[in-house]
Parts: sequence; C-alpha cells; structure tokens
Amino acid sequence: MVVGDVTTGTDLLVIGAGPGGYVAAIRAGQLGLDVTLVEKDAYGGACLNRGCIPSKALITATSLKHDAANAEEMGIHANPAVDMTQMMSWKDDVVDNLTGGVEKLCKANGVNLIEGTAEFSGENSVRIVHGGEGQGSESLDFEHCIVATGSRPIQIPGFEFDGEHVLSSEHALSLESVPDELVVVGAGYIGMELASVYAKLGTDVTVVEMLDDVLPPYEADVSRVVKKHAKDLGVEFHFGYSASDWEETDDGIVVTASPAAADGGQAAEAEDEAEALELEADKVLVAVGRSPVTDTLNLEAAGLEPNEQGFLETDDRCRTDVEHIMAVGDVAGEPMLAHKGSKEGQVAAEVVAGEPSAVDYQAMPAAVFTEPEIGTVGLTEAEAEEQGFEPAVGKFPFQASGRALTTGETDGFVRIVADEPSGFILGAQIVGPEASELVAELSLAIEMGATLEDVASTVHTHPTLAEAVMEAAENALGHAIHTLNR
Amino acid sequence: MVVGDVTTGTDLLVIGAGPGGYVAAIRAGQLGLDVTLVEKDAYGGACLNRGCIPSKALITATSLKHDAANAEEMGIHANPAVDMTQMMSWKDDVVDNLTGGVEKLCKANGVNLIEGTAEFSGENSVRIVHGGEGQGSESLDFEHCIVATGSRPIQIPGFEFDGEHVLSSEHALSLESVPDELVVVGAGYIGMELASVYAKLGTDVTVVEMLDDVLPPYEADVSRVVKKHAKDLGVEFHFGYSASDWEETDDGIVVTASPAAADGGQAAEAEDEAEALELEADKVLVAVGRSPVTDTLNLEAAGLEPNEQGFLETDDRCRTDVEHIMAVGDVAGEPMLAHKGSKEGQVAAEVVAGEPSAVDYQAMPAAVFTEPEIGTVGLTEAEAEEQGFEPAVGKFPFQASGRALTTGETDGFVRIVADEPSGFILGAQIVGPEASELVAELSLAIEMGATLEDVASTVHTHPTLAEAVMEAAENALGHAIHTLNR
Amino acid sequence: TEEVETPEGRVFAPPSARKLARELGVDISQVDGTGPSGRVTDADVQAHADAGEADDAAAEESAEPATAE
Ligand SMILES: Cc1cc2nc3c(=O)[nH]c(=O)nc-3n(C[C@H](O)[C@H](O)[C@H](O)COP(=O)(O)OP(=O)(O)OC[C@H]3O[C@@H](n4cnc5c(N)ncnc54)[C@H](O)[C@@H]3O)c2cc1C
Ligand SMILES: Cc1cc2nc3c(=O)[nH]c(=O)nc-3n(C[C@H](O)[C@H](O)[C@H](O)COP(=O)(O)OP(=O)(O)OC[C@H]3O[C@@H](n4cnc5c(N)ncnc54)[C@H](O)[C@@H]3O)c2cc1C
Repeated sequence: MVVGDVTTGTDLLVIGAGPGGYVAAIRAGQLGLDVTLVEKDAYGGACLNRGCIPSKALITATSLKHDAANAEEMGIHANPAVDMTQMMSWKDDVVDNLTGGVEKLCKANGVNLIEGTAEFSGENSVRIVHGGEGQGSESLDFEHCIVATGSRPIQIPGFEFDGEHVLSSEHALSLESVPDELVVVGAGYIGMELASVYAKLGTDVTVVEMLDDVLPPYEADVSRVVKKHAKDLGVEFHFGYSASDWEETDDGIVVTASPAAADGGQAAEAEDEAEALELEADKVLVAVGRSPVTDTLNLEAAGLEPNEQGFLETDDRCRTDVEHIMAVGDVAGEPMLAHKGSKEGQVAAEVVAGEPSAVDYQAMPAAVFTEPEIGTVGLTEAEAEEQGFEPAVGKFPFQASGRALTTGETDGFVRIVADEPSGFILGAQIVGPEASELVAELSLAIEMGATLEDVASTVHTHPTLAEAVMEAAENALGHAIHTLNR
Repeated sequence: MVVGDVTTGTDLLVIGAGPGGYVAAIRAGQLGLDVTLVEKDAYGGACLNRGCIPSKALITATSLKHDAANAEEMGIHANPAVDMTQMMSWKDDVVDNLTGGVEKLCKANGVNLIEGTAEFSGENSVRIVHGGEGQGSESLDFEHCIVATGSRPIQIPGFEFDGEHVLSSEHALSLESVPDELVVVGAGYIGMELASVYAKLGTDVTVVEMLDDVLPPYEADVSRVVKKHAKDLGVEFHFGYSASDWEETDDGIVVTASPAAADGGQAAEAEDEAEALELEADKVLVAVGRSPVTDTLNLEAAGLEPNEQGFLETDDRCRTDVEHIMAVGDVAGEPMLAHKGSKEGQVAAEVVAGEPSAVDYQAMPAAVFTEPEIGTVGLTEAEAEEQGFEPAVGKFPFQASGRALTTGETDGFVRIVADEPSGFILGAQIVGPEASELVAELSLAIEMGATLEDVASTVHTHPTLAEAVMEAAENALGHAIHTLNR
Repeated sequence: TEEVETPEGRVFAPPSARKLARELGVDISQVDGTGPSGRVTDADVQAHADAGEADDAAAEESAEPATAE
C-alpha cells in the first residue's frame, strides 16, 4: 500500500528519539506544546538500544560471573558457566522494557509519534519517509524543530562493519557465542568496557590503541587503575599501533596493526622499530569513536551547515544559526554522553515553550563502567590552574575505606579539587567501586557552590564508600581522620 | 609482675577507642592537644570488631554467593559452595586490617595509647586497670575527659549469651559452621541484617518480633520492601511474639515464644489466641537492642549520673553536666550509629581545643544493609507536617531506572520530602540498591539548604541509580521525565 | 530574593555559614538570608556581624552560643 504525501503541521518537531530527542519531546508535552517526534529506527536511540543500557547489562552479568569465580578468598567456591543465548536475551528484555517505557511515556505526555526518516525540505518543513518497502512518505510543517539525530560509530579504512568478522560496538553487544580471541581497536571508554566484558567471559582480548595509553582524556593516575585491572583480566595492550588491515584465515582472521605515525609514535618505536603486528583472532571490534549523524538530513534545505567536525553548533539555548531550529545530544557536540543530551533536550523544550532556560550547568559528570569504574566532574587540578585558580587538592584511597574493604574492592581513590582561597569545590576524579554513583554528590556540591568545609561537615553514613568523598574534602583541609594529611 | 600505681597526667583523656573515641583522639592530636586514649579491649570498638565492619563483610560474601546462585535468568549458572572457615578468616582479615589502621593513625597523630579499663577516681582522675592477671593499674589525671564507652547487646531474661546456643550479634558474626535452623529474636536492623546473612547461606531462619512489623522505626512502605525480600529468601516471621524461654533438646534447642503483652498484642491474637510457639532450632540469636556502657565507670566519683535510659546527657558541644567531661557515641544517646559517634568525637575534640564547634548538623543519615538497602536522612513526610512544614513529596521507583534494570535489582524507590513554599529539601527515604550510598547526595542537599530545583537541575550521570534522586526531585516539582507525575 | 517563612525557626544555611556564625559569635537564627528562598549565606552572616558590632543587644544575644575566647 502506497500512502500519498499528506502535509500536516506541528508546533514542535523533534527528529530522533534518543535520550536527547525523547526527553525534549516529553518535556515539551509537559509544557503543553503540540509536539511530534519522528524516529526512524527504535525508541531510546543509541543509548537504550545499542549503547549505555545493553553495555551496562552485560557488564553486570559478566562481572557477577567473574566475581563469583574469583571469590575463594571470601570462602565462595563457584565455577560459573555462561549461557550466552540466555544472557543476550536477558539483556534484550532489559532493553525492550526500557524502550517500551519510553514509548509509553511519550504517549502519556501527549507526544505524537511518527515512525520514519525525516529530512528537511525547507526552513519549516520536513519530508518523512516511512520505513519498509512502499510505506510511502509524508510532509510535515513545523514552527520549531529540535534535531536530535545522534551519532554513529566511525569506520576505519579497510574495516567495514560486517557483524561477522568486523564488529561495531552494536554487534559486540549481541554476539551469539563467546569468541576465543578478540582484537579491540581503540582503548576509549567503549573499547575498554567491551574489552572487559569479553575478558570476563574468558575471551583472550588484545587491545590496539594508536595513542600511548588507555582512556586518553583521563589523568594518568586514574586510567592506570583501570589498565592494571584490565591486564589482571588478561587483556593485552599494544599502544602506538593502528589497525591497518585484516584478512580471513582458515580458522578466523588476522589483523595487521602498524606503528602509528603521529602521537603514539614513540611508544611504537620503543616496542620495536616500525614492525607491524599480526594479531590472530576470531573477530575484531572497532571502537575508535563516533561521528554525528547529519548527512541524511538534507541540512541545506533548512539553511543549516555542520561545522568541520560534523556537529551542529548551538548557543546556550540549544539554538543553531537558524533560530527556530535547535540541536541537542551527540549531533550538537561533545561530550557525546546521554545525560548531556537529555539536559539539552530539556532546555531546548523549555526554550521553545518560552521559558528562560539555558544550558548553564557548572558541571557535566562523566562515567566509565570499567573495573573499577571512573566518575569525574568539573575541573582537574591542571585545568583549575590553567583557569587561574589556586587549587587545593584532597585525596582519599579506597584502601583506607572500611566499606571498600568489606566489599573486597579497594583499588582507586577519590580526589577533590577546590579553590584554595575560597574553598569552593571545582572538580572531582573518582576511580574505584561505584565511582559512577559517588560522583553525584560532587556534582551537586559544584552546582550548589559548596566548599570543602561544607562537604567535610556533612555527616556521611558509616560504613559507605561515600565517606571517601568526605575524607577527601577533609584531606584537602588538612584534617582527614582515616588517612595521613600530607 | 605487679606494676605499682604511678600517677601521670594528660590534657585530654579519651575512654574507649570505638568510632566515637578514636576519632576524638585523632582529631585532638591534630589540634595539638596532649591526648591519651584508653581502650580495654580492641581498637575500633564495637563497630570495627563486632558490628558495622564484620557484618558488612559477611553481607558482601553471602550476597555474592546468593546472587551467583540465582542468576540463571542472566545466563549464569553456578552452584557456589561455601567454606565457612575461609569466609570467617577473610572477614577477620578485613577487621584486623582496619583495627591495625586505627592504631597506626592514632600513633601518627600523636595519641598516647594505653590498654586497660578506666574508672573514675575523682573529677579529674581515673584509675586504669590493665588487662590480664596481675598486670597492675595506674592512675591518670586529666584536664578534660571524653567518655566514649559505647554500648553492649541487651540480654533478655532466660537467654544468657553463651555463644553456643544463645548468640549475641558478636557470636553470630563468628560462627564456625552454617546452622541448619536459626531463630532470630528481634527484627531491628541488626536482626534483619543477620537473618539475611544466614538465609543466604542456606539456614532456615525464623524471626520472632514483639511488635507487628520489621524495622519499627521505618515507614511501612520502606520496611515492606525489605520484609518481602526476606520472605523470598525463606525467612519466616512471627510478629507479636516475644521469646520467653529455651531449652536444649537431643539435636539442638527449642525456643518458646509467647504472645507479646503490649503493642504487638493484636497481631498475636490475630494469629492464634494466646498460643505459645515452640520453635526448633540449632541456635537462637538475640538482637533486641543495645544499652549504653556506664556501669563500670564509677561515674559517681566524677559527679556524673546517667539518665533513666542509662545515657550520659550532653549539650550541643558534647559536654555533660560536669563541664570538663564530655560524652560521645552510643553512650551519649540515640541514634546509636557509628557516624553519629564520629561526628560527636570530632566536635568534642574541637571544643576541648577551644574551637567554636557544635553538633549542629541538620541531617543525620542512617542505613540498613539488608536486601535491598535502606538509606534515610532528615524528615519523613509525617515529621515534616508535625513540624509545621507543608510537605511536597516526590518519588521515583527503581523499576523505572535504567541502571537498576541493568543490575537486575529494581525493587524500592527514592522519596524526597521538601517544604512546598520554599522548595527546601527536608528529608529522604530510599529503599533499593545502593541506598546507603545514594543518601549521601541528599544529606549534602539538606546541609546546603538545597531546593528541589537545585537537585533537579544538577546533571546526573546516565545510567546511574543516582538519576533516581534527580527524578524524585523532578517528580515533586511535577515534571519528572521517566515517571508519570501524579 | 523571595523569602519564605519556615516553621520552628529552622535555618537553612550551609555548614560553612554556620561555622562562620559560630566564629563571629552570631546567632544564625537572627540572620536574614538573601540566598534562594531565603537561604543564609556566608555574606549574610558577615553582614549581620558587621552591623551587630554597633548594636549591644544583638552582640550580647549572639555571644551566648560561642565559647569564651
Ligand atoms: C556502546 C556504547 C556505550 C555507551 N555508554 C554510555 C554511557 O554509559 N553513558 C552515556 O552517557 N553515554 C553512553 N553512550 C553514548 C550515548 O549512547 C549517546 O551519547 C546518546 O545515545 C546520544 O543521544 P542522542 O539522543 O543525541 O542520539 P542517539 O541516541 O544516537 O539517538 C538518535 C536517534 O535519532 C534517530 N535518527 C537519526 N536520524 C534520523 C532521521 N533523519 N529521522 C528520524 N530519526 C533519525 C536514530 O535512529 C536514533 O534513534 C554509549 C554509546 C555506545 C555506543
Ligand atoms: C552487628 C552490628 C552492626 C552494626 N552496624 C552498623 C552500621 O552498619 N552502621 C552504623 O553506623 N552503626 C552500626 N552499628 C552500631 C555501631 O557499632 C555503634 O554505633 C558504634 O560502634 C558506637 O561507637 P562508640 O565509639 O560509641 O562505641 P563502641 O564502638 O561500642 O566502642 C566503645 C569502646 O569503649 C571500650 N570501653 C568501654 N568501657 C571502657 C572502659 N571503662 N575503659 C576502657 N575502654 C572501655 C570498649 O571496649 C569499646 O572498644 C552496628 C552494631 C552492631 C552490633
């Protein structure tokens, strides 16, 4: 059945139902706007369907398996077996539960849902092509539009994703069996999270990274803790190499990694003069970053142009150069994180509704769900100095935390960076158990303009990991109780 | 060798090295005071040796065993076996590590340590009896004294702790083998934590409680979640009964529980008119509360007298009626929690050092480490109303949390209580995964005078459980994204 | 800044402002808050102390909770 081109109208059109777009649409609905949300694929976007959620589900399951298998010291003897089909279908159930929830929440908040791919046909109109052969298309006029088309994994030359030998993160989240050997290209957070998932499942994992360390944006003492744990899990690293080629062999593939030209050059030289590596494996996962999705939107028709990196540039109200068109989430720039997109989505919806909202967050937290986790927010010591602050820094190692000892996870630390003269908290770096949760208190501290004194004087429940936050603040003030104040 | 009575002096004497006393001593040392800490038993007090720490260690280990054994749905098949000796020795190592740390920290901060039992011999002196036969005693003069003698488990008539059949919590934390059947008397937090430890180890646990619910101080919708989980673990409850007698049988013991006269009366009647219960078991754990330790101090010599409940009453600077003698921790009153004692210890030391410190925290958090955990701080809705506030309440169920779904633990909720007109956050009740950690952000919020808006506008990392805190604040404001705003 | 009456004389102020009040001998419940919803800030406490120096009655009242120094 071919459906003809019918033109209808909406106050606010949101393109893309990821955490940027669906949050914008729900918030707009709450504010009484006539809002339409177009999604070409699945509600929840990358985050719910092939990102945050499935990765965290697999991290939980594989960590439980790994922890149970390594708890002899605690008096627990187990030899857990893994049923991959079951694990994947549990993960799929979690995803379905949440994406179903998003759809329901949209409807409950009065959002009109359209399935299809939108592209601009003018400054105030889109054409929506419905999925599936012969499903036709429609035109839609809008007063305001929020572009929330997200991002997709970057492909590298010679490594086209085929889901069989060359995997994207999406593929790696849906394998039907545990590979014996896996090469991971890229030691960013996605590569490191998935490397540890498969290492915990028993796969021999080899990571190839162009630069000379894991998790490049993080400080060396933070990433070192994660690297050590990965090595303990048996992950092998080759820094200063980039994957240049692969071919199929009788029983798998062989990936060629060549010394990286640029930054990582020294590391490669140190290892072996310009020698390429031949890495045998069953599969190779390429996780070298993500790029914004703008190419399928026919942006010119709306008078829009992405910047050099492909992002749509926005002001603090999420407006693009074309004032009634806004952009949020991954397509609107770094950091490409779900909660950044959701925050922008809320702000964009409020701006459309005429509220004086702006993206004026003081602190954008970030987490990595490796073993152990990383949670950071605000400024590092170096950044604080650069910005002209006189940083006072306090640190507390989980080794000295009663709660950490009772869970057997004592690697890592909480570090708080503050402005010495005023005491205001500027940032925090946490690596250790529940780091992703612990950072929440420090995000609030920064948003509230809290001082070291404020966090240090707040009573923290014993025994909790959160006490480490209090102790780090006390340490910065020179009077921690459970660590020496040096 | 008998050592004669030598009199020496100290500026500040601290009696008892639990979390109240050792923190006071360390803080006093940091402030340059000449401080002496007397402990009769073990550094770290009840908390480190037979309370918080060993209980949490066993909760970790038994939960890992239980989770691994029940993860088929996630695709993990394990049949973990427990080696109790190993589990207990791991737990002992954790304790030793921490108590050793306390001793080192005291020394590093210049605290003089004396092993022995102190009792007052005057307003400014104690006699210290050293442990062990013929170890002698000494006298010590002090300018200031902080009493931090803590508490001990209450015994009930007919149930004298023998460590064999009748256990205190201390005994229950050191069993050499897993009992087949255990009766737990008292459904307070200690009873409930230990009931779940043994239920997870496979023991048939029966809880007898005088009142008509578990965890009496908590609201019904909070304790209900914990009770449901305990029942799922196979724990049987008898409410409205009190343990009246026990006797040894051929293969264990039989505990008699009689309908409780007072409060719980109705519940008992409902079950069966005045019928006593005969409960067969291997052991009975009595966990009906703790009472302050003041009887061995010869308080009269110092001019002190405990109040009716046995506590030493103090003002907001931790001073007793005798101004230069202070009291902190369990001996100074409810809530009998480690972090409350540590806070008072810090304040008391600072007051002795002449600082203008006071116990003026707005919020004292509390946690219960059951499955799932409870974390609370500040006022409940009912308390807020009583105090004349107009409460605005927001709630978020973990069932709607992406992070909770990815961990498979979705029972419970975050509730935030605020003052409607001003938006100030007054309290929070959390029951669910990591509740003990999540409450930290809300403690800081209350201390800072944060509003619902402040917490709602703070970006929370996705996917984390802490997002539930943000959503509960948004719900109170009527605009949560991931739950309906009713 | 809107100011809202709160019951039982409860004061909403961060620990740092409470500490400053004790240091300056100021009774924080007497301080007018200028923060959001009437939250008491460090500056409010300081301003109250500066103004209170001239005012004997206020000084006496606020000296009570401080330690003799
Ligand atoms: C493996 C992995 C793990 C991750 N883990 C985390 C994490 O733990 N925490 C975190 O914060 N972030 C994480 N991320 C990043 C996170 O997924 C993204 O930041 C987030 O999804 C961005 O949201 P968005 O709404 O901007 O875009 P997306 O989620 O990418 O959604 C965009 C949506 O738009 C739709 N769309 C695109 N073009 C059109 C069109 N023309 N018409 C109609 N619909 C269209 C797409 O189908 C898609 O559904 C992870 C990513 C990956 C890949
Ligand atoms: C099983 C269990 C679990 C618990 N879990 C938690 C929890 O998770 N979180 C929490 O906050 N609280 C918990 N508690 C409570 C916590 O242990 C107490 O609140 C805390 O220990 C009180 O500290 P304190 O310093 O006042 O006294 P204590 O820790 O009791 O220390 C008092 C010390 O004084 C010594 N002493 C007594 N008399 C003398 C004397 N005359 N001379 C010299 N020394 C003396 C004792 O030997 C002891 O070491 C738990 C308690 C138990 C029993």
